[in-house]
Amino acid sequence: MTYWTSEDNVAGKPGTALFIILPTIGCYRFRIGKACYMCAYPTAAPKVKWSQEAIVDYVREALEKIKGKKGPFAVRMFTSGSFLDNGELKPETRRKIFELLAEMENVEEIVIESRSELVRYDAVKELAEIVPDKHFEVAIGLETANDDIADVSINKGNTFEDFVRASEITRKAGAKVKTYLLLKPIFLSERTAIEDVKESIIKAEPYTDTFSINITDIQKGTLYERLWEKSEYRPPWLWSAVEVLIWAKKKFPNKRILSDPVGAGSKRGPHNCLTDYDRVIGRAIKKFSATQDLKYIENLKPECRERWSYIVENGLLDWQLVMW
Amino acid sequence: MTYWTSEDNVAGKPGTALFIILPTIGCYRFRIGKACYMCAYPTAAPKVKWSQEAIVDYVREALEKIKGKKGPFAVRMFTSGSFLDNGELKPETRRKIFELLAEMENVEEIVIESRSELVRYDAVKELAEIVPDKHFEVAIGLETANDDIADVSINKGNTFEDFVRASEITRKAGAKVKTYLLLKPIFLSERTAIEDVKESIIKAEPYTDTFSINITDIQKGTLYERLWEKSEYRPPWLWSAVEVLIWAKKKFPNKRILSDPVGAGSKRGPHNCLTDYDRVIGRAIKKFSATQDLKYIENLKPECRERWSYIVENGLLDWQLVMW
Amino acid sequence: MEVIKHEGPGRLGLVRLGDYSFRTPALAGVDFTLSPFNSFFHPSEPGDYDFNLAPSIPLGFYTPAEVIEKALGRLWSVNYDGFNAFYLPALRRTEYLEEFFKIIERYNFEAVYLGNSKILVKEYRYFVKILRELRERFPNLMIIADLEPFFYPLAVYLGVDAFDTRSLKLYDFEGKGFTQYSPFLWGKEPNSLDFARETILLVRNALESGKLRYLVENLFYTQYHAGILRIADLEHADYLEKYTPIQKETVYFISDASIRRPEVKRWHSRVLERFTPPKNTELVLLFPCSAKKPYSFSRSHTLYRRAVKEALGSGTARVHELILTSPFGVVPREWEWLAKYDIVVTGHWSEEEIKPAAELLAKTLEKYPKDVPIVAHLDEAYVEIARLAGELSGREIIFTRVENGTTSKESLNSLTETLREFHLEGTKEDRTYRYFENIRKVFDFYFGIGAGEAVLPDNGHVKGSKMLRLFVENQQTGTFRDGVISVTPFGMQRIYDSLKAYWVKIDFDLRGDVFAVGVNEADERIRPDDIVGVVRDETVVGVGKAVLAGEEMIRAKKGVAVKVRKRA
Amino acid sequence: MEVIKHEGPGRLGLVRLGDYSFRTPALAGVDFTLSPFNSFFHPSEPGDYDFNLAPSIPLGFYTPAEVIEKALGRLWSVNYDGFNAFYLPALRRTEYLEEFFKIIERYNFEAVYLGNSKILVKEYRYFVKILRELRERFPNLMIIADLEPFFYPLAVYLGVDAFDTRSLKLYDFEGKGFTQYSPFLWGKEPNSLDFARETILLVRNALESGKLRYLVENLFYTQYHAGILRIADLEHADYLEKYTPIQKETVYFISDASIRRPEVKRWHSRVLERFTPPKNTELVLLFPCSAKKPYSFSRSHTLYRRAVKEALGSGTARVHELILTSPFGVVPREWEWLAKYDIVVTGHWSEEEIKPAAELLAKTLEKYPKDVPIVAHLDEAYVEIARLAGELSGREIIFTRVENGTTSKESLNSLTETLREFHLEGTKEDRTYRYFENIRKVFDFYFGIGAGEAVLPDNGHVKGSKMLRLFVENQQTGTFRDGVISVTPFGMQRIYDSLKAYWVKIDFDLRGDVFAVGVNEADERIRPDDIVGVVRDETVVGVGKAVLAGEEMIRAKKGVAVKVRKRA
Repeated sequence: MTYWTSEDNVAGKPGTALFIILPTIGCYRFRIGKACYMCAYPTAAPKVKWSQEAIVDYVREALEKIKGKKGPFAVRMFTSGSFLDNGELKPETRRKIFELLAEMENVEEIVIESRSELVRYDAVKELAEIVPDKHFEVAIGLETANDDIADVSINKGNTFEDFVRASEITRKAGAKVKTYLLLKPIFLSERTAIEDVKESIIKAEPYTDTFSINITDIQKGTLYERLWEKSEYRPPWLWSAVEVLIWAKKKFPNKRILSDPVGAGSKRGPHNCLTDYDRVIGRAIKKFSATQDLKYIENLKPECRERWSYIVENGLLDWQLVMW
Repeated sequence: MTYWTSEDNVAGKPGTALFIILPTIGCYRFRIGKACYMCAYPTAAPKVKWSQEAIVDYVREALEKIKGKKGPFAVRMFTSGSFLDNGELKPETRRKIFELLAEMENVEEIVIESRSELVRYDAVKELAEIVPDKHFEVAIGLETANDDIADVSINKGNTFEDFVRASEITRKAGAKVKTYLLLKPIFLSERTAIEDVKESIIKAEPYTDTFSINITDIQKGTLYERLWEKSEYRPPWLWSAVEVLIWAKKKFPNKRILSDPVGAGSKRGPHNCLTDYDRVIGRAIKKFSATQDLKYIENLKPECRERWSYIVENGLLDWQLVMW
Repeated sequence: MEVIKHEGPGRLGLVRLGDYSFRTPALAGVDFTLSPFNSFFHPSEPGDYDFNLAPSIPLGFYTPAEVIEKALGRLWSVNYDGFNAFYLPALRRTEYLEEFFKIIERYNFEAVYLGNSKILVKEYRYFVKILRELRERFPNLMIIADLEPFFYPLAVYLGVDAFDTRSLKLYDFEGKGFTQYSPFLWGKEPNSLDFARETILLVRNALESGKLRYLVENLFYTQYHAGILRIADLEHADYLEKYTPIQKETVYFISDASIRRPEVKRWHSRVLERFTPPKNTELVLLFPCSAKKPYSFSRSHTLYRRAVKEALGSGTARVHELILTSPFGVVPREWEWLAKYDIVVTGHWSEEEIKPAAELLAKTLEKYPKDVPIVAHLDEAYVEIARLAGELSGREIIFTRVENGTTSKESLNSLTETLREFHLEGTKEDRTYRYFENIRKVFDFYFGIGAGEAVLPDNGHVKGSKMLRLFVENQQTGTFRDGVISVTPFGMQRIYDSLKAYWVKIDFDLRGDVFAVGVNEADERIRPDDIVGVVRDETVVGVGKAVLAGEEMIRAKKGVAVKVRKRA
Repeated sequence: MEVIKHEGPGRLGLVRLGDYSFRTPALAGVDFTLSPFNSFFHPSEPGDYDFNLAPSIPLGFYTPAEVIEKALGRLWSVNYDGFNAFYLPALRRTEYLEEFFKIIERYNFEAVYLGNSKILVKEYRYFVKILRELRERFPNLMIIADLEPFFYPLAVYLGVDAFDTRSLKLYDFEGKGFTQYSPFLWGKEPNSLDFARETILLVRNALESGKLRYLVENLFYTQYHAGILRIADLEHADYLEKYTPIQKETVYFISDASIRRPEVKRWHSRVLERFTPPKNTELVLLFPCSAKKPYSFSRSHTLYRRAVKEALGSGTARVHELILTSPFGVVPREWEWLAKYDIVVTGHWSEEEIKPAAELLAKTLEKYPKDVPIVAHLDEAYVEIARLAGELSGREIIFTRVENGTTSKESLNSLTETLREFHLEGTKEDRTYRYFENIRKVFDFYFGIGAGEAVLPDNGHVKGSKMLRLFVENQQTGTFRDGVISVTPFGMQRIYDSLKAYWVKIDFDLRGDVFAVGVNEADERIRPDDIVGVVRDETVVGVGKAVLAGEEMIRAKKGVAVKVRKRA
């Protein structure tokens, strides 16, 4: 359980985001043995169950970090599950948290996360009404608009239809929709992975205010990790991320296209050839994300790019990348 | 024991040679265990000792083959040893044989063979006087003018000095000298072998009327055969023989330069690449030998010659020619 | 794909694509074109390629059951029209292979792309198992894998027909040049595709000249090579043997893996199953092998023969000789023509050579009546083999006194002295019988016990001196020359009637060769290059040379199964 | 020639010729120039070559004594002025070698051209023997042979430094292109010199990275390769071992020849000669190896440890553990850091692996007092090894009941149950003693029994946690970290005083490195890369790393013998 701040895009402008991991019990899908294949977040949920009051206190403590400081700030709350899941957070708790936020003028953007089937009109509306002049987004893990991938490669338990419904509810309730997409689920070549994100963006765009491209990094104890250990899966190339971001921003200049490449340049995270330059690219992506300015990612040095192009053009699969 | 005729040079002109192998007991060096390393002739000596009369009868029988035929004929008598060795042929027997020859007008050339230390003035003179108007040659196996090779590679038991002495005796006694040289004793590279014959010709030329270049062929039961079997020795290339003959004839146009490449084109005899053309070259050498006309060997097709040149130029040893 | 020639499961093949055809082993991108991987999730239509990969899901080798099942359901839903190549994800859970095989069968694919091959090759057992199942189930399927050139010989030997070359380029990017010693040592010049091309030509070359097994067993580039070959030899010996042609040329035993060659396995089982001692045997003699083959032509065996003759005279015709050797173990004298091999002789015998030889000898000795004495004229490790065999079989073996080698004067004397104790008398009938037996046993080797009797019964005749022609009632049954045989349709009919062996059944009029598609049934004992009888309605209508193994002829649907030599 | 680095008798060398120098292994005609063969019968003067062959007589390998003697007399008469290379005819009658060696010695040749090498290579025994004699007698002599590139790795490994390339051109004339599979398969493009050049670079490369033995043992191109390596391994194991550097990197055992590697021989003899059980041992435990090294870090060994602890508690400090493995045989727990290897695991153990392991185990068990019980927690082939060892040593071994592998619940329970029968009590002293012993044994491995005591006696001290520093009376003797050690001059002095081991004697003031020419005497146990003490007047004046083997330092006249790391 922790919170931190980071330079980021706040309601369209460069600003600072405060990330708060709420110590809830985590995703119910995980608890019933149907977790997403790439996800180990719920294993980070607290061993001891926190009382709802303690959770509110925790948020209060976190907000101290930005209190009175110069904004704009975004507050992004993650729960290793769904903010809108009553099993994780009671409606009362959610309200209290939002009331704390409503008081803070320097907070211009609020993001909560929820699985799509947990998005209910009343719950969203209630919260939206507490923070009427803030940019309030409900982030939904669509991951892909392809239902087959969602099932075979992710075990999402949701369909694109579910997402559309959740998005409509959210908007109708007065909030905005942030859509998470996963760059490179398993059983996809680098090429198909890029294709899949692009198609997903096109399909989800009417229902989306902000896209967040999540680039696979290997979490402990997951199926992704097992395949990765055996060299059957490779996290995506940073070049793929760059390609997707540029394409998306150009295609939909008015949408926010965010991405925080966790673990960029490490074996478990997105990487190119694991040289120092990988980290430079990682930082450039963050910079683009914060500013929405393509210049940060359009003029990168093409280190290792030829190899990537080759792999993408020829549709090589990850096991084909194994070398002696 | 056998006799045969063959086209050959007779006292300088093309003619026919009658070869007679006399059934004597063979070379005394062989009997005392000091045979030349390449030589197995004495193993062909008759198992039963022939009487001296029987030997004369045998010659008489052989001569029937040319009696009354049109010459010119040369009669070349080989004994698997020395004609002048009293242990092989009694003086009386030699005389009888020469008397038979003296009667034959169509015989213009007579050749006998002897180791040099067995060449005695009286013995030669006696025979020379029986055939005063015939070309009478005593053939001496010098093999090489290099005493070290004669010892190490041939086990000859004679030196160049011995040869010179024998030559002087022969000439003084009224006969001519035919000098046998061995092309490629063991422990010589192709290159050294050629060099050795050339040097030997230069050194022996003042004491020689006819050179006969004997090209090594592998005889059964010899040290040569043992080394050859293990690929440590290769009989000389026909190109080497051709090279030596051309050089010798050009250098000493007035000397007879003979060569009968026994087994040419077979593994055990001189050969190039063991193609059919090897036999063509073998026949060309015989033709040159009979006619002394260089045209027969100067215009051969250079089949396999490049390889030979390379081996000679680089002084490769025979074991280096082993291939997979 | 049609099979043209076998060497073990490896084969030279011919693939016909409309008016274009090419030989295998082959390379994608060189010999034929292959579409990129086609994702089920974002599928492509068939394109302008020789082989179009159908949409598939590239499951990992370690994919758990739950996910495999999700994928399988979807793969059954694909419209496979226009696709001729199937991407088969290699799975550790081989129980699911059958499901994929059903798809392949149902849609009649011409090629299979073996997924995860770079992972699979490190899983010795699975690599062999999966390849085998695929190969045996679909003899005409072209199997494509993606492996480095240093795996080509091994992969081809075990059944891969073609290689994808696209991933090789990654080595070029890394600046790793393939060398003869890769993956131990790399060069600096990118050369991947050239190297692959060269290698595949050489592998093809090796197949053509029957040298593939050499390459495989003598060039262990990685521990995976050694491990895979060991698994194949030990756990899939029948798979390798089944497709290994009847040995014609000398086999060179070079590495330790040589003693596990299919030819060795086959020899051992043929001695056990197809050798019976001549009926008039009253004494068994054991001799060591000689470097020269056949042994009879060697100096040592000439000396033994002389010593035996001296001691036993006419009784020699009642002696039977067995020769001990590694790794063939036991060679009955009549089969010495067939034991063509050469082995590294350093004087050091390994346990792995001694034990199997002794076991085979023990079982062979049991074929002789209990009262037939056994005399061994052996030295060194051979003695060890014989002693062990004696123990195993419970038969007493009399050893001659061998000093300074088996061919020394003393040793040969001891052989003669030892044999003098036995008073054997051989008649003229014994000699004729043995003359016939020498010929018969070779037929037994090729077709089973009784085949010799069939082509040369007691009332049969032998004509000729070098090339022997065999007759029964004035009709020729076959020929024999230095262990090389031929059989006439009449001879084959006699073999068929008495043994029911080496037949290929058809039900049409035999005109030219027999194609696989026309084979109804075939004797499963048939190996490539065997002489076989083409049978219709219990009548041998022709004799020919098998191109495929018996089992394979039945499954295969393309290509020639039997090259017919003579029609009845 | 100076030796820069060893891998077995093979070496990387540096040849200095005036201002020109080159590295070996090298090629004549590429790296240096070499005169054509110079015949004694028609000799040439020295020419403008890096190496001028003195006049010689190219006797055949099979030349009889009489002829050799004729030739020898003449060779003594040659004027060798201006010639630096000697053509040595390789002779089957090796009794004459000495005469030739005298000439080489007398005239101080820098290189020897090994005559008849293409014949010799087919004579396994003689090839190794002649090379060895030459190599050991003249460590600074460059040995030139004429062989095909596929022999380069093997020939270099056994001691050849350079190759004549002139005869290779014959392959070009024949249209035979060398391939990675030659001599089995040839290409059509002439490429002999290029191929030779490439190959020699790769061999050099292999030597540099310690991979030469791999190439040799995994690429058996011909039966001669297999035969020669087998002879070298079995009959000249000491020759190979002597120059094999102390193992630093993981050894990969790939082929059957791997189990005859010098490292394996060395390990076996070190267990026999340099391992003593801790004095407080009251129980011996036998465990199987694990794929992960060191074994302690593996899952299985963690489970064993837990079970042992559970049963014996503090008594664990009186247990001593031996791990069984192939091909190292037995690894005492303290040496697990040193047993770095990886092996093909297919589950099939050969007789050649089982027997030596059992023999070593038997001898190791004899090191423990007769009344110390032995408990084995093993399965499969390991059981066989332990049983055999039990028989051989006459020691009773108690086997736990293992089912479904040694790490199954039942098996681990059985281990605990079995151990509970023994009531061992360990004190704090036992624990400290064992902590010291863990360190000492590693020093014993490197320098002999007692070295550990010398650097860490009972009154010694250990400081640090990861990198342990060892002290005696406040003076550091060395360090220890995960089995990697270093020794200070003071520590080396203590080792020298108590063991007289691993010393190199000089009689001059030590400034930089010790050159071979300056070595008076050296411990013959020294191997390349060993830590050695430089001793002057019984005082260790420095500690360094050996470049050459001990014996070689004495004979060699050029190059660095010891790289000095620290002066006293």
